[in-house]
Amino acid sequence: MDFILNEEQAILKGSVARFSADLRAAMDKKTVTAADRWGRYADMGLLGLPFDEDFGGFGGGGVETMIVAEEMGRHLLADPYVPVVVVAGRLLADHCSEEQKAYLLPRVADGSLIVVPAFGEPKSRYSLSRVATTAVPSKDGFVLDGRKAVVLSGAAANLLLVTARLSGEVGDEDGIGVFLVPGDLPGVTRRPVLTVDGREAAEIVLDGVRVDKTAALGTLGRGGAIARRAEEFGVAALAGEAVGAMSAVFDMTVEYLQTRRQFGVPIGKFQALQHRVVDMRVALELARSIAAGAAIAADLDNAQERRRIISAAKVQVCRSGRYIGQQAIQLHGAMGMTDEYGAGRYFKRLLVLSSLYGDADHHLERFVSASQYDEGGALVA
Amino acid sequence: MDFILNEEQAILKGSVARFSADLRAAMDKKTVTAADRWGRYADMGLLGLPFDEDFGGFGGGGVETMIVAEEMGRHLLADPYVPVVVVAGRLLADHCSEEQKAYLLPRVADGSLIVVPAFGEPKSRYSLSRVATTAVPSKDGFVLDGRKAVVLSGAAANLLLVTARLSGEVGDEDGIGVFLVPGDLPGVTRRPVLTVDGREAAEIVLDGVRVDKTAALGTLGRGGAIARRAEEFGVAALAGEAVGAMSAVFDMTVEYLQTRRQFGVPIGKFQALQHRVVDMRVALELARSIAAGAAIAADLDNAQERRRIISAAKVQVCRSGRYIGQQAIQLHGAMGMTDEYGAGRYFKRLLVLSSLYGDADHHLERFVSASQYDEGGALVA
Amino acid sequence: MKFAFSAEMEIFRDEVRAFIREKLSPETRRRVEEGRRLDKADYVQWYRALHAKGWITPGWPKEHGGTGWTALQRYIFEEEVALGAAPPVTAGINMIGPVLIAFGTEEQKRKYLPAMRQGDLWWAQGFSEPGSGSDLASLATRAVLDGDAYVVNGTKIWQTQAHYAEMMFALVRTKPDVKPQEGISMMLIDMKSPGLSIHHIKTIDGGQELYQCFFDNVRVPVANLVGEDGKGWSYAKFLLGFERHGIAGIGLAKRQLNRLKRLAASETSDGRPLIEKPRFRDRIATLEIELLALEYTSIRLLQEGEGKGPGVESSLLKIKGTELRQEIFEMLSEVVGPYIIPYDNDVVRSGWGHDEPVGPDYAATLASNYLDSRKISIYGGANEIQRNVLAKSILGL
Amino acid sequence: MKFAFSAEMEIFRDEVRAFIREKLSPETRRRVEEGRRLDKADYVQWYRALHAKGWITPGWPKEHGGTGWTALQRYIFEEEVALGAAPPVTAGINMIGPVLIAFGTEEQKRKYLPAMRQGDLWWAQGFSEPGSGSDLASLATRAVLDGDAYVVNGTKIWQTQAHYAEMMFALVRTKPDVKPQEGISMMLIDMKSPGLSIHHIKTIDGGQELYQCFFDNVRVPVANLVGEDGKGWSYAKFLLGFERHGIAGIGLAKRQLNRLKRLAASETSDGRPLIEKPRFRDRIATLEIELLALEYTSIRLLQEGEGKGPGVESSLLKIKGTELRQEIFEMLSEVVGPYIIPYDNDVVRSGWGHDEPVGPDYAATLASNYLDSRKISIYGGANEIQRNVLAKSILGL
Repeated sequence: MDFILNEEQAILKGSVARFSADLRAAMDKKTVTAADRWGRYADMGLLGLPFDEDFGGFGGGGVETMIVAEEMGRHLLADPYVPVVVVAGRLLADHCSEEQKAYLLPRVADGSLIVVPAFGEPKSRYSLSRVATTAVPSKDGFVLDGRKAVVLSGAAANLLLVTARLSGEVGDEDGIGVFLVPGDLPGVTRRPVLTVDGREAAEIVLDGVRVDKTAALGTLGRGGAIARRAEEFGVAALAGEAVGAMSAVFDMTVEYLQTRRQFGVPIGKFQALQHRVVDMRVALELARSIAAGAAIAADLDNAQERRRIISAAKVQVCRSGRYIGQQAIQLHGAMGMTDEYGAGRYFKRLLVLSSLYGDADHHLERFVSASQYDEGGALVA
Repeated sequence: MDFILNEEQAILKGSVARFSADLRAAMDKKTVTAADRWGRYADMGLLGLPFDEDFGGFGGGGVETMIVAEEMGRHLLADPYVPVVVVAGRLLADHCSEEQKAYLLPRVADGSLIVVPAFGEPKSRYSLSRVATTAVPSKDGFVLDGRKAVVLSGAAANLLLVTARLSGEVGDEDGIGVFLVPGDLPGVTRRPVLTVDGREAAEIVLDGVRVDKTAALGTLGRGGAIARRAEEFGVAALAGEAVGAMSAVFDMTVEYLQTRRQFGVPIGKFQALQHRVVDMRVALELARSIAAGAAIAADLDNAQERRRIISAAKVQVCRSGRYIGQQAIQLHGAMGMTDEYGAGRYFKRLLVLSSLYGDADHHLERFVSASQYDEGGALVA
Repeated sequence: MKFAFSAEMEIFRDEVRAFIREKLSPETRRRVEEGRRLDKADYVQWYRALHAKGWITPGWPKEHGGTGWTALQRYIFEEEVALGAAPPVTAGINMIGPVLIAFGTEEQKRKYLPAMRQGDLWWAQGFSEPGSGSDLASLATRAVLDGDAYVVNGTKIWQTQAHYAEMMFALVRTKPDVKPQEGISMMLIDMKSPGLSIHHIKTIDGGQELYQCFFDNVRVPVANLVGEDGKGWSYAKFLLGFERHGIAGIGLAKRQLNRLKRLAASETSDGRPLIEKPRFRDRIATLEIELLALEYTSIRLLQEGEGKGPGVESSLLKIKGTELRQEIFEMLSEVVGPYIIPYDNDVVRSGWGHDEPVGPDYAATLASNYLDSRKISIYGGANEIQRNVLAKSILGL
Repeated sequence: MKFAFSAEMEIFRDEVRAFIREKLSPETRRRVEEGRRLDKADYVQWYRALHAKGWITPGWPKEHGGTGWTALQRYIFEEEVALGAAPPVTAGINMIGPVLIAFGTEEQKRKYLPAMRQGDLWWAQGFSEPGSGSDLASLATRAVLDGDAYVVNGTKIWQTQAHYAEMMFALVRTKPDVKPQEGISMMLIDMKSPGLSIHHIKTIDGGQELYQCFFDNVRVPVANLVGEDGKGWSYAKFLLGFERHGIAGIGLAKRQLNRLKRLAASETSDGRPLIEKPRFRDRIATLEIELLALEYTSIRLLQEGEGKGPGVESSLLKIKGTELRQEIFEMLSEVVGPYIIPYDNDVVRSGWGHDEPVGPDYAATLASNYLDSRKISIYGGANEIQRNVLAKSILGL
């Protein structure tokens, strides 16, 4: 493994870091709207990052999107970069027709089109194959019926990537399609809800929604695998975002321990708190390394190895994130419980990130199933 | 729950504590043999503790045997009290004929007869129903063939309580018998091995061993349940023994922290070590309480409730014991790694106790299966 | 040693349970069970009921309206109150009440104790300051004698429900030139005093419970001094060390663990009840075992300490009790899967009303409860301080 | 950032692997894999092979026989050596070697370095004393100059394999009246010196590795002083801070985790392979994930630090690496069920020989390995000290 950024990546990291810090400052001054922010991402070229140059992009891979996500996490930028650019963006780039790509990708890249994955359902938990929403073939295309749950930025999106079942039973791996559904199509009802980290999600009802044939992306019936592959890119990026958030709240905690005085000394002088900070730092470094590993692995062709590393990263990031977030609050004392102080905002973001695209238990299961060994204990490829 | 010892129990505890301390001192001076020690237990009346007065006993229950076991644990008395008196003793008292009891129990109580359970087999792990040893009915009784594994004091014992299969497959709950087998019977081969805590166990081969009809104890075919019930008494007593050992090694660690000086102060002045000691104390108190609960529960008629509490106790005691033992070594530093210093001896005893009669994973399984809930979350009796 | 409590204790438990079932408003019970925030009315209704029964001040001496219960009875009472989803008793009753009984003037007793017994008088606690948290002895709020009153200047922070409080019991510095602990006095301050203002502090769960209080030349009559001038520190220690039989929060933990099991039976994963998944079931079982061990520890220490008053064991129970409850709340934040993400502060307070719930209706409060749970290892003496206290008693260094 | 190492590095890895496969005695390999104790012959055979290949002192400057490898090559080498079940290199080569190269006299270099490169010269480390463990600066062993020699009195403890050692590098106090650190010198002591006696210390696993050394007027020639009198403390810091690329023990952890999985596949529970039980499998998976994260951390910190020398990161790697390996050894103590209980010290050393094994043959060393594993968080700077060091670098307080 080579963890050193190449020159282009290092330049990207530097410019995204400056960009994100500036954007945070503007948000704190309330001088930018969500639309302004999205426009700035577009201007920076970040929204087309994973696309080919032909489509207004830069051909970035897992490492590049992780770099962006990490800085967003560090500065708590409240924008749906990962769902739109990484998950939906990669899915579109990999499964649209050339014609669709020519239309869609430049619009995602310039910020005029917000497209989000709508894979989850009220009873699906984190499974992408427990799809009860149905897609019934019609003369010109398909009719979609069902419900989609906790769709991040689902109300703001112009386009939804909806998984729906063409055949088989709920839970079957096969028989699922991915459909492009404009958010304002007749029969689409979107109910916006706030999220615990102050963003927006939507519960979506699809009631006899008619889409044409070209709305079905990729190999028909393989939608579970298609969604899962796109979500893998998302998990790898999220892991980076979580590392950014952990890193920021860790720094904040260190500074608090250096400056908060009790009993005549900075409280960072107390050995029990010192050792806690060390354990937080260990948790942070483990998460940082494996998130980087996941970003690299996201582009691997070997599906088993890729899944194994990405799921390992999510497990570690969930655990490190819980620990670092909880200890950050604890070490800030009562101050950590106040909304005004920033630690709590990172804590809430980390809570969302620990659930999004599968929690630690879910990914532990995926890790185990991707880890098959021979009798000598060697990983079977 | 009432955790206060009654007057008789308090007197028993006091006299066993003095007795155990004296015996430990004699052992340290090497002035007593194993046979001497066993004789002293008999003289104290401890070997007949659970038996009715008619048979030379005191009618003691789970609490009384826990009291004895705890003091033995505290002073690291290396005698097979729990296997002989608690597990085998209770099994004999509950399942022998009156005639057998009249012969056997007074002899166990006076120390002239050492009888031990031989339930485990090379492939049985902690299950009492994975019995591959066979008992084939013959004209006068049964012929036993098979192997018994890690039988504590199996080489020293006069009598073995052997589980053997009468019918069914390995793993079946039914079809198992418990047989009284004299250790010197033709066909019985005993291979003694040392144990990690410096005691003795035996691997036993039964090769065409002929026993008569009266050797079969209790309801024929229900040997799995019979052995399990006896082992429950053993687990409850072991939990007490482990608490005694934890308690002693905890005290030893506290004293070390108070007296060992580095950097000009007793090392117990360092906050990180102080907090470690607190966590050890918490682990100890949890183990102590639930071990007491298990001792009380050992005499309950409600099998589900009994099993639930006893298995919970073993899980907690295993976890507390590992933690306290490991931290005791760590806080003693290099000194903790030396055989001469006592912490390591407690550590090794705790290792044995964590395995004996089922480890934490095994009892977690039993706890879960004994905990069935209704939809409101209430325990279903 | 015996399994189960005595028959008298079981009769007593049944009596407490029946009382709660009968007298606690079903609406309040539902709110507590669902993890919603309470209004003042929820508390008042319950306090009135407790007062009518004579059960509102069980910890006070009998002659001042206490119940005369044994420590075990108080433990059972507190467990049942928590299991029955009743609101907690105000801090005033368990904190300043015993102090006034022990050290207050006759006038103070006459004026405050009966009102507290009726559940009408709400107190704010005025100990912490922005610069004085764990290190309370460094507090800087000053009180200068001026005729028949002290003039108080400074600020106090982390008052729970100060907007309901009529009075505050506060620690203030009356002597600047002595050892820090010796210059502190305790006084009773009318929350409507001129110059006293309160400022709401929003918490991470969106809650409205916490306040900061500012004192700008607030005049406090000399008659409101508790005990002697300069002895406030010892009264505070008396108050903080006051017997807390339920400090491990066994009843609270049991109620949340039952909630967790109920939700895990209702939620599905890959089409099976989540509670049947070995991974999730094992984690619950581990919590159950620790809770059982902690429950037995609570009862055992109580029985061993009967008549001796509280020891450092309360630190042990606080540490393990809070950590265990936090683990339960953490699992509660995982049980509903992605439905932990939606969050509406109004719904946390009042439920979905006529709207269709987003996800299962029980999901709406889980994130709030998880966030809020992080405070329990901080408030009432942070667990780090509790560990210091316990270490000192073990090591004596 | 790229998946996998460069092709050159993979070729290098293959070369190392082939070398180990070819040159390491199969008997030694088997002993290491089975967790048995090694004899001196095991080490000597391997050191000779390393010497012949020129790979015995990779960390030394090239002109003194170093390999000139990059940090990553050294990491790969150390990982392969551990995975390949080769014995570790002696403390002398990685500790006193670099000190002599940097601060030794020409005569010392001539006398000791070639012998060390041949794997013939064994060193004992003489730092700790019974009263000076973590607080090394308090050491009390004295050396008084008497003509052309220092006369040494006192005792040193925790020497590993002192019975094999020809020499000791020791810290002794030569100046009693200055600041503790400033009065310490480093000297090279012949283990056969009159007045030097060694005493075996038995460890909890029954091992024979540790010793205490006593000095009764031991004469040490002035020529054996390292560097300047009174500068021993700074040489010790130089030595302890010397680059340790493999400090996380990734190769060791991987080998033990593979052993655990192999045994868990071989053992059965209720008739099924233990590794298929979700409870046991999940615990292994958790260790695997942490090991993967730690492996990546080792490599990342190495790459980030290339050319900068070791930082406080080595403390981080030591802490997590030792704790993780201890967890693996703890699971290894559970994998064979009741067969963790039998224990024969001779069998731990030499195997069952012609006897039929008691239980599975792989069970005999597991208890010994578990007991022995407790030392890794104590030796080489206890993890508490590592945490102090790391905290200081983070907080700067």
